[in-house]
Amino acid sequence: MGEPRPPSEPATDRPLARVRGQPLAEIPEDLYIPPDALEVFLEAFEGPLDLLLYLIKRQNLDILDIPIAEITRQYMAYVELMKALRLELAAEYLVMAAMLAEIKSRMLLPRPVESEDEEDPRAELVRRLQEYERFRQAAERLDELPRVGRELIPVHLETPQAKVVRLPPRVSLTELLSALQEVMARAELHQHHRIQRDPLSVRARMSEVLERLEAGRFTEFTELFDPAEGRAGVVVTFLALLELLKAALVELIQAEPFAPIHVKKKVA
Amino acid sequence: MNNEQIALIVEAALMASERPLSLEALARLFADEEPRPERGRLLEALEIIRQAYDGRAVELVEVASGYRFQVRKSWVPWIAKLWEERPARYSRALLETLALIAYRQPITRGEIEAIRGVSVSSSIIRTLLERDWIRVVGHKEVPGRPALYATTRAFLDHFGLKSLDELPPLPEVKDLEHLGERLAGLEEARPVEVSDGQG
Amino acid sequence: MNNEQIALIVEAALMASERPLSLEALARLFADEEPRPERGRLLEALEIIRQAYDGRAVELVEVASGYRFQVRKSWVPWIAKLWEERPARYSRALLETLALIAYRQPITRGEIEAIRGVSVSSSIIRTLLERDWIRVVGHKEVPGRPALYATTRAFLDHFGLKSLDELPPLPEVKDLEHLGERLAGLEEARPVEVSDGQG
Repeated sequence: MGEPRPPSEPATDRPLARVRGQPLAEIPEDLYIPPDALEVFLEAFEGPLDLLLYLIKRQNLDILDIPIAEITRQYMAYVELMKALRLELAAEYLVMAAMLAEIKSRMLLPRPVESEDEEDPRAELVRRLQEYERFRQAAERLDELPRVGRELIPVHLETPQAKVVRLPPRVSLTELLSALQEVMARAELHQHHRIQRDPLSVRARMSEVLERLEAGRFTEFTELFDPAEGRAGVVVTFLALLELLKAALVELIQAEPFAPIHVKKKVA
Repeated sequence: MNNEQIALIVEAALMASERPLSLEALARLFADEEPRPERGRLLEALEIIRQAYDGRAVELVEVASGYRFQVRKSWVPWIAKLWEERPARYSRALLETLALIAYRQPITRGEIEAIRGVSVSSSIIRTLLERDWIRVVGHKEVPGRPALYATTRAFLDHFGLKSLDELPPLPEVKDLEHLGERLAGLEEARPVEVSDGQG
Repeated sequence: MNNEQIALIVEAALMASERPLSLEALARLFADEEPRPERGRLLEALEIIRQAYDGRAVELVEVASGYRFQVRKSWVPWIAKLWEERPARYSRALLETLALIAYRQPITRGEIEAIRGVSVSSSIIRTLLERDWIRVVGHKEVPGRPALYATTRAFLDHFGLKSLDELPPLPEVKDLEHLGERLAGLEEARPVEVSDGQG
């Protein structure tokens, strides 16, 4: 920016870089690093707040007493340098430059005596710098903590005989039912696969009856009923048998009227 | 540096290393020492360590490429559970198949496919059979004599049910939200950790 | 099963495990025992182990997700030669992001960016997520519903900490309350004070 540099500032003989065609002859006064290391140096900043903190520390300034004009001038010098070195200049640096310029202009403006509650224009910047500084330091301390692979070496011994055992997944009833619900919703889209509301116990009994019937052998009808189950149980078994008959899974055989009825699994 | 110190450094190295360490590798730990402990002292250090771990759960052994600590064989069966892995979960297709077998048993694969509208892979049926959640209860007398599947006692055990009657009736399933509370009760009643291999 | 036996099994498990083992994980080792050793006996076993390793090169420590053996810090420099590569260094950007998440959790990426004054690259967030040091714990109810990040137990384990309380306290740069007075003082020192005639 067009601000005249203080006479005390040292100047070097050869241009350091070219900024908008003009040679940049001076290294910002607190930049005590060889020019060829500049790029690395500038890239080391973690952003505009980091750069500002650096500038403030280099001059041993209390954050609370930042001389805005001086800091702005130096900050802009760095931003110009970054441009000259074609460093990718993040928008954040320019936003910060604008903020500094704004603060500077507000400090120059006369202010009404009355408005004492109006904040010092630097206050917001100071707050942000302090907040950032806390976490910058916290990050440094975090880096100094012992950590695995550096100071902490956990023991993990080999166990040659150990074999990985794969266990089957667990399934909850809710999962099962939500799967069923989905199938039902899908099945209802095509009418002919509507799932009827068969009483479950009948279907379960169908499985049991089938299991009891040995292939090819006759089983006496009455053997399939367990009187201990009571009336309801007998009815369920009977319904199951009817269903099995309907599905042509079993056949009933009666040699003559009133002779014992036999049940047989159908064989092809 | 005395033998005890050498032994502790060797011990630390063997505990930290992912692979066995040879005598040469151990000697390199002391490369900056003056005088460097020679081979004999390293062997003495290893002997000190071996004795120190007498009666502990781990031991120092020598294998082809050097020395290492390992868990004593006698304790390995006790910690076998450390290597148990549970695959994340079953596929939707498997759960749907299982649900249809539970609610429509006995049922053939073709019938499941007709309802689901997609084919049921053999691996799903195999998984369910191996898990002992379903079994073949007969064959349907239609061409091809397809197997009829039904659920097992192990299936009931896994879901904490005494009988199939305890499965919620279909109309309720359609209204899963209202079913939530009832199910919560059922699932809480399940034993915390049932071993999976019910007979 | 007596306490000594329990201690040896626990010792074997901790030595063999890749990650710290919680009391619950240790209890599972004894799932088939009758009676199962309860929490108190496991703690006693851990104490027996701690004492048995007194003076050895490794020690039993407790971290956020459980117990583990690790090489005593005093011996680590001696065995640094085992690793040819130097331990990874973390960039300042990563450490600052991690510090913000650790001290200000749950926090959004936007909030991190506001404090750091620069954008946080996606690769940093991805790295932290992949290392399992941070995770998404929810979404902030503001436009865009940005993810809220928090640190994990694995993060604490990595730094050998039991809980977030053990993190070094967040540095207090300057007393912020003090700021007002100081700024008021500056006010007086400012040049030209022109009344604009409102008084």
